[in-house]
Amino acid sequence: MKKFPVTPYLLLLPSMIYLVLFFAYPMVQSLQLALRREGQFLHLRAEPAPEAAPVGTLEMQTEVRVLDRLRTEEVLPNGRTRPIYWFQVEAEDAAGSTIQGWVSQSNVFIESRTESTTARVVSGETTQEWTLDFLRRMVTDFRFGSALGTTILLIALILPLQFVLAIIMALVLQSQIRGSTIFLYIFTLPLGISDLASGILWYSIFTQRGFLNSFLVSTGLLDQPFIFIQAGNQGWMIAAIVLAEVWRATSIVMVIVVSGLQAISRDVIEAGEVFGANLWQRLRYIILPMLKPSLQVALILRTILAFQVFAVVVALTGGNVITVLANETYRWYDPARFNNPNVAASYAGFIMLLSLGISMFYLRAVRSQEEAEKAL
Amino acid sequence: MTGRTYEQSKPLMTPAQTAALDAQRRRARLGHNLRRGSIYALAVLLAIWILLPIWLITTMAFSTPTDVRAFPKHFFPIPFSTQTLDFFLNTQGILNSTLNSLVVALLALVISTVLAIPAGYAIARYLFPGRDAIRLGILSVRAFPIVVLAVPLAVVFIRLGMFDKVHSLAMMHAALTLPTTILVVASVFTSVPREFEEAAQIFGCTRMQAFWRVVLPLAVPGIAAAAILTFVLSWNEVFAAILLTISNRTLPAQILYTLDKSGDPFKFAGGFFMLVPSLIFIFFIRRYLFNMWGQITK
Amino acid sequence: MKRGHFLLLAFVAVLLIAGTVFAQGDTITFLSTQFNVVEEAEKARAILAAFEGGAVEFVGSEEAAMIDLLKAEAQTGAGTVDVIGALHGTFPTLVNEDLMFDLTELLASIEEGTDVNDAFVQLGRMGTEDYQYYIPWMQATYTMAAHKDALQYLPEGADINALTWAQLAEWGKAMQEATGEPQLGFPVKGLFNRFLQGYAFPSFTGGMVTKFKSEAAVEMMRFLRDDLWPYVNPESINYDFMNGPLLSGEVMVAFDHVARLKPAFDERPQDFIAFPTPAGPAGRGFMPVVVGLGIPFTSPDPEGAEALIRFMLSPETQGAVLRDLGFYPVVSGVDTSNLPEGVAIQLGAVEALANSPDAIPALLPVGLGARGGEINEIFRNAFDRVVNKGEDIQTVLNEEAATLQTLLDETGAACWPPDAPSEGACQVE
Amino acid sequence: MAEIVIENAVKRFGKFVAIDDVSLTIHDQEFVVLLGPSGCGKTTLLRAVAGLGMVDSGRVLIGGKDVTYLPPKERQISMVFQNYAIFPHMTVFDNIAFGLKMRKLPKETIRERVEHAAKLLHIETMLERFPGAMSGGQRQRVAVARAIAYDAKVLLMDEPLSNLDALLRLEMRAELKALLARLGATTVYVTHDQIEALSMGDRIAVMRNGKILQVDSPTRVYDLPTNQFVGSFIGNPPMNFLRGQVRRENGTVKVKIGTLLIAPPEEMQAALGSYEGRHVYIGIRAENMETLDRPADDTLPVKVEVVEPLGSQNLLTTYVEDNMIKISTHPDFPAEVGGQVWLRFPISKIRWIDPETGEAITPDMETILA
Repeated sequence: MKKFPVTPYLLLLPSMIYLVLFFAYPMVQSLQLALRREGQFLHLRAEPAPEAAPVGTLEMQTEVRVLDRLRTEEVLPNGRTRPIYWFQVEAEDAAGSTIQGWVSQSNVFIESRTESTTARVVSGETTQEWTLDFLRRMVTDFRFGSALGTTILLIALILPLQFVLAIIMALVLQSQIRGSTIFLYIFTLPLGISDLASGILWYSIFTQRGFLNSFLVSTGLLDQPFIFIQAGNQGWMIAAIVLAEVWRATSIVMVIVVSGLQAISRDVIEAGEVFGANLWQRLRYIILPMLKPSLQVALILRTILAFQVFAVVVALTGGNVITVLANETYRWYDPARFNNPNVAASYAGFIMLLSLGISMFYLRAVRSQEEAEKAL
Repeated sequence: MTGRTYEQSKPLMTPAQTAALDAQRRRARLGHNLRRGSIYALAVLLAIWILLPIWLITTMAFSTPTDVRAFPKHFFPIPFSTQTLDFFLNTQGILNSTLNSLVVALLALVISTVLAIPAGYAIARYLFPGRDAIRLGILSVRAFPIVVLAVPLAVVFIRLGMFDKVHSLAMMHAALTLPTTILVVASVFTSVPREFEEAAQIFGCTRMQAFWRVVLPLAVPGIAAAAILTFVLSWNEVFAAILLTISNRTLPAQILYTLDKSGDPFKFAGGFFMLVPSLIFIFFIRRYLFNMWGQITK
Repeated sequence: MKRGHFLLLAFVAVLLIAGTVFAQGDTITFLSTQFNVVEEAEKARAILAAFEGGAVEFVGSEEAAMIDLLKAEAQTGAGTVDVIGALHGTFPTLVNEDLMFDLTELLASIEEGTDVNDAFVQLGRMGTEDYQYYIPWMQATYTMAAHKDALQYLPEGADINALTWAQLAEWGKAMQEATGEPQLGFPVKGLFNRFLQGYAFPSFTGGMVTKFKSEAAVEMMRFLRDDLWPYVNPESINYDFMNGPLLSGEVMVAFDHVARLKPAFDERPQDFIAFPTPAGPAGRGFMPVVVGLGIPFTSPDPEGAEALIRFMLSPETQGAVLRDLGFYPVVSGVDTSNLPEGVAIQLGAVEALANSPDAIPALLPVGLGARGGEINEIFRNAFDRVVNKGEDIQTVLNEEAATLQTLLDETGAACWPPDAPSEGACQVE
Repeated sequence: MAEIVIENAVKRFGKFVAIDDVSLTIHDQEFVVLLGPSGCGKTTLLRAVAGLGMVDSGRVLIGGKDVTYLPPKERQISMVFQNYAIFPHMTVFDNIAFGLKMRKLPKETIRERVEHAAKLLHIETMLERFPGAMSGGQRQRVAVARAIAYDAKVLLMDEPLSNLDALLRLEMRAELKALLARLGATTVYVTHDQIEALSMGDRIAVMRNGKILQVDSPTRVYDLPTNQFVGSFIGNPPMNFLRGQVRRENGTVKVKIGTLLIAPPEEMQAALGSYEGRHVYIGIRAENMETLDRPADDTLPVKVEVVEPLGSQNLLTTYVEDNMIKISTHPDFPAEVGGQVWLRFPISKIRWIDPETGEAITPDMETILA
């Protein structure tokens, strides 16, 4: 009987624990956020103590009558004392019956702790319930459609350009011209540039007082600067984003393509040359088919990453008129804006599903083509 | 005849034939040179396409704030001035956040590399049930937007009392880069011939010693390249950084945070400053990039 | 890569890590949602350097990050933040979470020497009678700024200190016709929601949320879309801060927060003038912004915190804040005689605005708690859909009003000025 | 007509000179083998003919057309690569048809030609298979079929058999030779295997360090190497080279090896005379010496160190002074390790070599003519 290999699992264990702790667990948690709502209710207590038995339940915003109050003090670590009030209150619960009990000051809004006779319930224990509300809110948001559309449009415009450019770059490098190591360095430069920095770079070009307008005006091609970034003509904004993204993210595709090219034996390409294939035919019939696995990896990687890019969009266009899914995720998450992690989580889940779906599609599309060839 | 027997033959031709041949030859040579030349031109064109925006932002970073706002803009940093960059660098928070960025990136590098070495070795050298599933799983985690991951992570960190700490952000970044690092390190180990390791074992090493004395030294350059890649990723990562830290911001987080609240001179100087380290790091690892990806795509 | 490089990197790593661990000092930590703009934070730190009660670490923060941090510190019981500085609108959440000391006694001791604006003190009680959640720190608002070259195109008979929105539109048209470029600028990427909440809606409808879908609101949206926006620089969608476009000459007339216009006045006071925001049919809507100082229960050094607040409220410090940061005092006795030219220009516009007979002060939304940001998005969305996407005005306002109502109901927020006070949740009419 | 003419070709890779001023003419329908150790420039030369690496100077003509700077597709050539270079993503049929498709020939013609080529190589049953699942020998056949189907005037083969195992190589060698003879294409065949070269080529060009040392028929290359290198590279065992001293006795030039005095033939007298008092090498093949088991006139006694029975012959390793001599003898020849044998050198089989240059010493033409 074969011994079950323990060593590899032991070696993988630390990484796996780490990834579960910092990736899988938060991921499941946040996916849950998309489908779970926190409700709030307040337990009235039999005694003025947090652990006392609950005697009834009130909903948020219920008005309560204050019957009695109890003041205690807590000494804080910094030496100060902090007064803590418990109020004995009376109110009508959701069923309409009048109930009485104690609540802590932190759960009610009260104008004066010492004098007021009414208060309003503002916080309490949380419950969780399953809900589709957040998904619904995402789908019905007026930006959802345009964000999805723009994201797909950008991917559809950027990816082909990137792949063509990356393949050209890779072929140029492969042709082993003089100084190709310098070109190699230059072509891979954008690899380490964040989408934020890239956004700033291209903002300096496309803004009204930017380099492009400086060039056009100082050469006399335009009398006055043209405003590329404007709601009226979104084509220019799309073009600017496409350029910035093609500029930034082509190098990773190129690196993958070059690695793929290196794996193709030189003989095979030369054979194509000998048997009469011109450059285009060699590319079409030999190089590209043999690069298929590399291109597939690059395609999946780029698509996944393209769904997550938004700093370029925000830095270049403000992110309001033109928006993408990742930007919407942030808009809903951003504490200064919607501050709604639930809808943000819906967006995140949606992006993940789209990414995985498209990756599956790529994989299947490519495989079925090979199977078709074999079946011939 | 026993002399040299190979023929120094030239076809006998009339002068007209020779002339025709020469013309033919010139045409062919022109075509050949044209082909080489156009490849060269293409390379230069592509290089300009990559370098131009970098040059322009550099121009901005080394002009006075007044020149930065001027129109039409200069395409060269004349008059040369470090005023804009100085202002950026002297802004409180920038030096601190640069230091934070360095610490975070280095910590992330250490954590992710230390974890990835055994994992990568396991994937490279052992065949075990679930190996492909693990490879696939590792890749697919990258499909989840960090945006939302940060929310529950922040909760976890707060619960652990690790919120707004440099090392907690480093742990997050390590988690983000770990999948890629594992795969890259695995490919590096795959490229170290198994025979070396076996030879070491034959000559008296334990498997551990063989790994430590033979495999690891051979893999160090590749692993270092992977580590630098982690560094660059962490250096550029902005989302988790801005959500997980408040007072201990990293550089990109600090820049993003102040970006929409500051003028163009600050923006451009910041863009330039963020760019520089990546230029340096890519220089160090440029040759390893292809090996790394070549292995992964197989 | 040589092995040496790798070792070197590792060595540097160890050094850096060691460095940060030991670099903790004993200071008063001041966490503020204000002055997190780079230039402003610099100046704030300079002012704080004059505080004699100890070293102050001034940390800029986003609102929600501040709330999260305070909550987290309350849970663990071990705090780092001594003083917070935040907008009035930030405090409801902190109040709900019961995180802040009662500063009634501190305020009383401050008022022994200096008179603090009573209206703001009242706001600081957050609707209670006997609990001072924050002590007002400073105030600000939004005004207009214009390059002097623009004045020649001002419509005939228009008084720049009593402009109407219609006149602004006319002015914009005249400038565009003369220069060939749109010369009005709004910070659409920045604090634009404040323009809608505090200026557009109140000026045309007299209210902020109650009249959200009224006929007057429809007329306002139509005005924005048809009369004003054609003359607004389209790159406004990418403007955060209007001083940049003013300084670079992209626009000649702009609307923004005084602090965000300030650099233009500081840099070229001779070129720019400030003037009150225009008035609409219902009056001159404007939004005073109040910033308060509070002490969380978890403060490691409450005495230091109190001393710092006392310092911040002194007329000298208030004067310095006005001079250097363009935020206006909340105490009496501040010397305004020797102000820099730019600050004086802006102060003039702010006073003209507050004292104009048709002024309608509109407060920041109150009582929305953690969902305070959502109302901003509702106003922005309404504008975006009408002006940028060209949707039907009434439909958009009806739909967004429904969302707004849900928000108000769920948070139980009562109406706030300029809307009349309400019993229970505020209702959109 | 597909004569290949290479004139003064030079190719450098950095400082390394891969082809050093090579000129060579390959006649129409001729089968020329480029033979030499690895790194001698033979593959580089082949690639220069193919157009896969342009020469730095000099020219290449194919069929009278200067193709020096033309890309491969315009040269009317076909090629079999060392690693076969068959396209892994195409079926065998598509591989063979590739070049024809590039020429945009009609479908029917392509099918006919592919099937014909496949039949010649006995792979007609594998046309729909992918190369991935095929053995080395089968792939090799596909590569040859592809080259043949392309039907070019010139066929270039870069060590086509080197990746096959010994038995298969032997089998394929004969088959290939027959096939190529039938096709009648001008063929340039690169190999480092001298047996392959001797058995297949019409002529062999022996290369070393970027230079062609000798171009000749296999027999001449074998029997009459023009220098020491060719002699030692070709043949197994390699040619023996014995150090002898040139002296003049009685007016005639003689060469002394050990105790033996050899008298060179008449036509060599003048040429060898200039070496008087110096050494020359006497090159002689192992099978060309007469081996005796007892002393006789004009024989050289040598001591047997090793005896290697090879079946059809015995190979003796012997020494005289510090010269090692390999001798092949009839299997029945009595030789024992430690014993002595006597060698006789037939003068007509001797090559005289200048020890300094390694070049064969050739007779003075004037003497011969006189």
